[in-house]
Amino acid sequence: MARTHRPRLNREGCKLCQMCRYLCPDLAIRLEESGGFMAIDLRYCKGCGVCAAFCPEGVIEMVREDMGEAPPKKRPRKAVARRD
Amino acid sequence: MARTHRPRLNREGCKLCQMCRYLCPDLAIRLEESGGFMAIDLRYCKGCGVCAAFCPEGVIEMVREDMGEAPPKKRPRKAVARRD
Amino acid sequence: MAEKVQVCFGGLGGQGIVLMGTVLGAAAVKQGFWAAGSNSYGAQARGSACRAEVVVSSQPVDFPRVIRPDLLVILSQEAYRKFLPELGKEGLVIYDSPGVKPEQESCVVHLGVQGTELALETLGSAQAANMVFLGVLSGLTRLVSLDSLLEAAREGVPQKFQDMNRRALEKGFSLGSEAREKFQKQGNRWLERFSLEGPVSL
Amino acid sequence: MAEKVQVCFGGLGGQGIVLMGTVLGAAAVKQGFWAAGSNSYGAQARGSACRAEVVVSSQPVDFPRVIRPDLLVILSQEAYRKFLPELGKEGLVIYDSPGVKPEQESCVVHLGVQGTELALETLGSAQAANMVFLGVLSGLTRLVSLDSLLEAAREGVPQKFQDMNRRALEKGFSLGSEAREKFQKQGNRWLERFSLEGPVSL
Amino acid sequence: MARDMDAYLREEIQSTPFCPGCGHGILMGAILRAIDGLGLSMERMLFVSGIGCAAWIPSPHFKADTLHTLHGRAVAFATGAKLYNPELITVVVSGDGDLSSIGGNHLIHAARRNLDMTVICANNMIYGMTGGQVASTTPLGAQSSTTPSGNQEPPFDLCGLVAAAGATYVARYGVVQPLLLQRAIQRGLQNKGFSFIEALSPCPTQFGRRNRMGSAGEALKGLRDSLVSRKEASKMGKEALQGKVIYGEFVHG
Amino acid sequence: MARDMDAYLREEIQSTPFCPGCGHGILMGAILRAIDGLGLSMERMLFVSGIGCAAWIPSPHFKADTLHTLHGRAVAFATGAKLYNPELITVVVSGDGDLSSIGGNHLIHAARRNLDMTVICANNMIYGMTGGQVASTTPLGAQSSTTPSGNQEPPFDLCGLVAAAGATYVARYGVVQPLLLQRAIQRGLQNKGFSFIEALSPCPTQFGRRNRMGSAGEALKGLRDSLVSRKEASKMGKEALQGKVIYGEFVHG
Amino acid sequence: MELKGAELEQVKNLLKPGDYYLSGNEAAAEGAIACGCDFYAGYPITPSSEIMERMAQRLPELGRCFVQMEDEIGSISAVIGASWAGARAMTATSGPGFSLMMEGLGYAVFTETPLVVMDIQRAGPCTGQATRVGAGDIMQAKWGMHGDVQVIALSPWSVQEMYELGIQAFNMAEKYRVPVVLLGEEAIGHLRERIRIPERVPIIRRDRSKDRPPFGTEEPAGIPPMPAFGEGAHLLVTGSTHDPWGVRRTEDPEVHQRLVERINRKILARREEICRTEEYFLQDAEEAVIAYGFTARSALYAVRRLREKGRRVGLLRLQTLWPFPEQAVDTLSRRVKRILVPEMNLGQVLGEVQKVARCQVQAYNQVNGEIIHPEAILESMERRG
Amino acid sequence: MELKGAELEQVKNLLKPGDYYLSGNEAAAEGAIACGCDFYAGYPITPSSEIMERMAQRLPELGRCFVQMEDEIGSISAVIGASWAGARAMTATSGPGFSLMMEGLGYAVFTETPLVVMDIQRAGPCTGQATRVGAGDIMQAKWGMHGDVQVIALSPWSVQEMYELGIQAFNMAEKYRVPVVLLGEEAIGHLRERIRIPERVPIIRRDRSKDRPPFGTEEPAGIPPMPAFGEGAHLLVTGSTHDPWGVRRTEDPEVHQRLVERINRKILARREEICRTEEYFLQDAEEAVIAYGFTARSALYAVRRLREKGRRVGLLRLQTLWPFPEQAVDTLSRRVKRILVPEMNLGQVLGEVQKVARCQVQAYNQVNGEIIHPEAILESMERRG
Ligand SMILES: Cc1ncc(C[n+]2csc(CCOP(=O)(O)OP(=O)(O)O)c2C)c(N)n1
Ligand SMILES: Cc1ncc(C[n+]2csc(CCOP(=O)(O)OP(=O)(O)O)c2C)c(N)n1
Ligand code: SF4
Ligand code: SF4
Ligand code: SF4
Ligand code: SF4
Ligand code: SF4
Ligand code: SF4
Ligand SMILES: [Mg+2]
Ligand SMILES: [Mg+2]
Repeated sequence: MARTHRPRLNREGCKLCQMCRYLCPDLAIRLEESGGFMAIDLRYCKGCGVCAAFCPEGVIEMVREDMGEAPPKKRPRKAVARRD
Repeated sequence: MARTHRPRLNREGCKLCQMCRYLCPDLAIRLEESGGFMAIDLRYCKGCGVCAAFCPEGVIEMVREDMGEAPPKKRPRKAVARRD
Repeated sequence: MAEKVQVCFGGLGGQGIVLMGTVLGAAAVKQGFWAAGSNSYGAQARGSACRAEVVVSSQPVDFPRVIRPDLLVILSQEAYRKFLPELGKEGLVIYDSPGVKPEQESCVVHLGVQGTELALETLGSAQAANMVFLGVLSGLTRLVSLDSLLEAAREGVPQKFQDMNRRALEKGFSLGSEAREKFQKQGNRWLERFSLEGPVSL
Repeated sequence: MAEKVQVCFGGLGGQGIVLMGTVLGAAAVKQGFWAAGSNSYGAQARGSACRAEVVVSSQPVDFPRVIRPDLLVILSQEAYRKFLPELGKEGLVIYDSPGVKPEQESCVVHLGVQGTELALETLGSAQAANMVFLGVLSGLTRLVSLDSLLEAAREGVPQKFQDMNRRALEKGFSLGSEAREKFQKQGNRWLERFSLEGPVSL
Repeated sequence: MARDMDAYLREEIQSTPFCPGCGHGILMGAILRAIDGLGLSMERMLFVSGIGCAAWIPSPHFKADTLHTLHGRAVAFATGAKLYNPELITVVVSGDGDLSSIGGNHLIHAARRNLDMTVICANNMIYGMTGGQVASTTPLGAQSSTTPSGNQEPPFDLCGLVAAAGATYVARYGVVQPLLLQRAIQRGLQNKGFSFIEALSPCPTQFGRRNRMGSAGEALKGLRDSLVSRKEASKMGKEALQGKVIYGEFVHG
Repeated sequence: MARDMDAYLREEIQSTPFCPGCGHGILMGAILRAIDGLGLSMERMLFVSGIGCAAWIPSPHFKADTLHTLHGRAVAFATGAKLYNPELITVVVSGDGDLSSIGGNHLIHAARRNLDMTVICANNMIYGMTGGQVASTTPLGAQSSTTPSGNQEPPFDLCGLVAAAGATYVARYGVVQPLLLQRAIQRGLQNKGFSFIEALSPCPTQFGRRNRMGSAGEALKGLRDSLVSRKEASKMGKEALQGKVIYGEFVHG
Repeated sequence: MELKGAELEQVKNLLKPGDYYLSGNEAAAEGAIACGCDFYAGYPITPSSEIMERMAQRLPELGRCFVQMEDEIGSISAVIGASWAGARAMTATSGPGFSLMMEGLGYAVFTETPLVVMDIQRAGPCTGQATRVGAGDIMQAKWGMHGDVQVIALSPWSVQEMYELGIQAFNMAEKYRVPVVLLGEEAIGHLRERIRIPERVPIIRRDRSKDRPPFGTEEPAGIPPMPAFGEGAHLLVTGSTHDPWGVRRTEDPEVHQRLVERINRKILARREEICRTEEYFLQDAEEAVIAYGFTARSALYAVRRLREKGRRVGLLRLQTLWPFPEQAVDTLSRRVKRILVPEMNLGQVLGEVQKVARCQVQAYNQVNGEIIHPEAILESMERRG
Repeated sequence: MELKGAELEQVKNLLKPGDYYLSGNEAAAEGAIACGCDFYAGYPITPSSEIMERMAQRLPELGRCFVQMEDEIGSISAVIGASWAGARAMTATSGPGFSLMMEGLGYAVFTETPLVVMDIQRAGPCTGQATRVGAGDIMQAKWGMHGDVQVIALSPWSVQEMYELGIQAFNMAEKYRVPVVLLGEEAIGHLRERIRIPERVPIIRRDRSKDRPPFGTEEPAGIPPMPAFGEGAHLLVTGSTHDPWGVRRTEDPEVHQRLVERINRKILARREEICRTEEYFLQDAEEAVIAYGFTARSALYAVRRLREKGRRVGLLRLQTLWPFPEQAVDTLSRRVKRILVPEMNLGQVLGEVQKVARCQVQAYNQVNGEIIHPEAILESMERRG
């Protein structure tokens, strides 16, 4: 299934606890040290919603992918087959 | 190695504790219920000396096989090879 | 009337592409046709390209894979790009609109259906889009009947989805039928290519 | 002088039959001969028949098994019965007396040696009988020298057995030598069959 | 922008093959953070895995030597590599099925030998890769594609088993306890001997779906709510422990 | 005259292939006496064994169905037979190497399933049949044909391992405790579930000889003197337990 | 297969007769069930898992026995144990699991244990491409075990045949007391087709007599009877060399020679009875294709097209791969000028054809995880025509 | 084997040069040690255990690595792991253990892992007669794995050759990045003979370059370099289909085809370089024996006796069994009228000879746990003469 939702992080309420970072299964969230904020790289995000579910401050929201808007250019995905 | 010693059980001192029977690795010792004595069937005995070593009364003695005397007729031994 | 119709379904893993193939094949068998189907394997749960194909025939199927599809049902742009070149010159494409943007409408007949939106809006789940498209296929081509599709779609599916599937198939069927009428009014007889002679009895 | 002598050792598992073969072969190699040996396998620890064979040759050994033994060294009655028929007409049997009772002394030359008793009595262990017999073999036939036997018997054997083995070999050698003299006095030249030409150098 | 922990990842491999929300991805991050935390050089590390979704955690993602072996054999392959070159910091990362079902024998024997390696078991209580068949870790009663009426066989207590076999560091945490999990991995790496870390790592696709666990986030929350510490557990009755999973360090230095 | 327990033995097989004084012969008697004690019918019994000297205890001696399988696979063969015909009283008799080295995985999984079978492990702490190689039960420091400088690997505590895997009856006795051993086998047979009995069964030929244990009788006496009960052991310090073996029932109903 | 003798029965099918749209794997499972399979032990592996999953559903429903084992070695072991307990037992797997089963399979041959292994082949070697197709285990099925053994191996080319050979595999296993390997391919296992489920299926049951020895016969190619555990037969089953009653005889040359020869001869002497092939357009053919499995579907399609173009070409389709149908190949090779052997491997059946063929033999090999397209065969024939 | 190139070295022997009286198994172990074997993982099994026992003694003495694993699957796995860590690694086993190694061996072929397996054959099938001789694993060595693979298999006929092929096995494994199987036989493994230990032995070491991809080459039959773990190469080793750098590519047909073809071609293209045979009395021969292993000793003896009787018979002795020395057999079969293939199995090399031979081919098969006596070959030749 293509990604149907994406996380939107509201930097306002973020306490930088990093829970979202630790629990993101795709290493898509970093602590941007320079700016002191959490950054989500949507090229890696699969839209699983785990970050949103676990943010203690509730500042991550899953929003529907706008079907029209072009998705962020993905880096090439390796072709991999299940079921070895 | 062919059997070099055989057990000799002195019925006199035997207390019928049956330890020899339980420990004989070749099931060569029985309690002869009729007569109330321990009987060693030398056809099965391999002369290991375990019965003698463990008899609490010390009434089993290992004696050298008389090289001359014909050994008790053995039942046919199955040919078996080690080392599967 | 054709002896054999070759159908390909294309989309993304998770869109129910494989199920479309299975239901179409099973429906065909219920009507006494022969059918053979294969699909790409193992990618179901992820977002990569997924394909299912079915050969429906009024006789036993000799070679069970699609050699050149007569009919494409396309639910993603990637699938469109990948599978369109395979289609025969006189082929037909049914695609999900507006998700899929047709590119070479000129060469083959295209029918855009807002299946996903329709499923989401009237049935409450994008998951039902596949059944909408099967309904469209049936309404438009009459390759298999709505009844056999309904029956096939019921099997092995949990109760709670059965009703949704039925409605999706019916909805699709009526959309397909409308289109069929339109085409027929235009005097188009090529639709007959997609319906089969009666099954041979063995 | 022979080019090749084929020796078989027979007895029961536990009598050290296999070791006799190994020591004879190793001794032969030390003297520059070629040797090849095999033995029955896996029965060592139990009372069943055991056999070892060695081919000693002044040239590389083509076929490494004994085809017809020239010389038997027999430590049990069962082995006697089993292996005697294989022996060549002009063969020689060295056997353990009185444990083994020869049966067809007529056809081949028999030499009875009270090896086990001797080992038990003068060396304190029946285990040394095998070395006594190797000594006899050497003293009688001169197939290999006492020195090379002594050297071969030392290798890979724990210190505590080395001394016993040496004494057993020496004892046997002198017994064998006595017998050799006796035979030679009788004008018997067939003993030469059991000593080899010098090794070919390659 | 970039991925988190990018320095430890191969540039040419940009996406994991895991389903959205797969616990294995979370574990992947915890492993890398543990290495980072200890300041270990990836040049000295060898990652060995078997076959399964979990076996894809290190291979091909980690920028180190990775050995993707046969189903069940990761620990035995690792044994050879480690014994030959003791300098290699040897980490096995694989699934519950791989390590404890087909691979159970190598696991207990390596634990017995107390070989200096760290085995991280990504336990999703199912065979994820092959389509959700029952595993030797599947809870009683759970649905799987080979237990249509619910699993009838008791699961292993993996930590108990490996401890009984001889391991010298044994711990269990859920991926929802990322910092505890990371610490356990670090302690395992530091232990000179056989370390076993069981990471409870939900599979939303094959286990969650069948067992009505809801979305990935819900499944992870379910896991979080089922966890009780050794200490808490020691105070709870058998009844109360029903459906709970005990976390903590079971064997340590 | 006749052999002891003759009614349970095949007439056509008159001699065991064991070396004089082999513990496996003693165990053989204990098993038959346990069956006799419970009054079980041999017609309903199935004996399964692997490969090794110990695997020859039931096959071909016992007058019942005997299945002499592959090295390490006895428990898995038994699993199939038992599941198909639950009427069969299924007893696995095999060696330490067979059951816990190559066969370790089947052993722990059958224990996990708590299948109704009794596994009797004749533990001589060595590979007897193949010539005295080290086993996963060989004590630290012991001599074997593959540890010329003494065994460096810690041995399994088999009872602990199998208990951790899920067995519901677990006991260990030496063959020098014939009546306790017989009782344990009887309790194992009566337990409706997976029972594991470890019988310490010295091998004078391959273990005893190499480790200067003296004659068979002396080796058995050595074993007797090393045994301490669970109760005694609980009162002893680590030091005092050095070289001792704990006997008793570790898991029971 | 000739289904005669007292052991043959017709039993009512458990699935409602009629037409179904099933996958090959589902059909194979149904065939097994129809033929009385009452024990399944297995371990999941793509692309065979659907067999197991269907069994997990269906067998308990029917009151029969299903178990998922800890690995493939455990699976084949449990299957053998169950078979001796009286079961009609099977397992299914693919290459890596099949490799692990070699020791157990050899045990089954040597102890003459009836059982069925379905090996749904994928693209090897090794883990290779797990979801894709190959036919690389043909030689392994016969030669993967140490020592000299015989098995029967069947190659289905349709979903209908997955069903029918699923039945036949059991019947042959029971009749000849031998493991039967169904050498499926991913492309057939995952193919869905219309299949017809018959009213009744033939069942051959093993001879369970206790009066004759279970491991030996007078005739050098005989098949002894096989009682089950628990029937008072005091069975002695062993994978060591054994006499007709099962007593280990590990030092007797004659016993070994006789046993090894018999387990080989009992199959080879029945080669003609066992082997099944099909001929298409061969009457007047000057050249032929020999093919099996999915490739035979492609080949038949290609042959039809070539016939349309006037080429006198035909197809010999092998349904039995082991014992190899030497007779049919030999006969064909005397009639045609050349034979093409297309295979999804680097030439396995090819070698067997070469051993017997008296004409030119050519190969078309493809190992890319895909089926051989009819076009490729067509082209190959035309190029070399 | 041609030992050329930069990788070749002569190293001083670790055993004092001179003549020894060793068993074949001891000699094989010494050969391995002389050739730098520095890792042994194994599991005991008759009749191979003496190899392991000697290794257990000798390797630690030399500061090298020895481990007894929990089973044969563990052994082959550890050997592969060690090889990638840079070891010259080996294991030894016999039939049942060899069967268990099939999956691992396939992994080694597919990942191009150099290693040596010594399979000292005993009388199979199954547990068979464990202490007795057979040669029933010949076909298994090549075909026991699923999918299409190549290995090199060598057949020693003397204790001296157990030593020499023990050396060569390692050199070939390293040179071609392939598992090499030494197909010994109990009768050679347990035979004691005089052997000569040379001053120096040739050693070929693998190419450890990091600049080229470790799993692919431009040439279709190329052998890529193989760095070791811990050298900073960031190796990606996998038994799934992979590209030249080791990245899994499990859905790409071309990558699979290219890889599978290369691992086969790299051996087959070097068939002539790898294969070694010996000819005895073949110049003017009208009939020939083709034999290997111990049987070749018997055959040579028989041939000499027949020559004495004036028969124009010769012997082709195969030292390499896989890849099969087709060329030598083909050439011979054009020169003689008939070929006899005596084997301690039911005809394994026979089939390979049949595939290529252009003359009459006859078999002499014995599977009784004993060596084939020269007399038997003599008789067979005379009977059919
Ligand atoms: C010998 C063998 N048997 C079976 C398989 C099929 N197989 C691949 S992965 C897998 C299970 C993986 O389960 P687990 O280790 O728990 O990993 P997960 O996918 O759940 O993370 C199986 C059975 C195989 N590749 N090889
Ligand atoms: C697959 C396989 N590997 C190895 C062997 C060789 N083998 C036979 S018995 C045995 C060990 C037996 O040890 P154990 O089970 O402890 O029995 P014991 O002889 O000590 O009673 C081994 C390794 C074999 N037969 N099969
Ligand atoms: S939605 Fe999932 S993948 Fe995306 S950033 Fe959040 S946790 Fe990561
Ligand atoms: S979990 Fe929420 S509060 Fe914590 S860092 Fe992430 S966004 Fe901020
Ligand atoms: S000596 Fe040994 S075998 Fe003989 S009776 Fe005594 S215990 Fe039994
Ligand atoms: S052990 Fe001694 S006292 Fe006891 S029964 Fe035997 S002989 Fe008698
Ligand atoms: S199937 Fe399960 S374990 Fe595998 S990637 Fe998907 S969620 Fe993760
Ligand atoms: S070798 Fe050991 S275990 Fe085997 S029979 Fe002899 S004493 Fe018993
Ligand atoms: Mg899992
Ligand atoms: Mg043991």
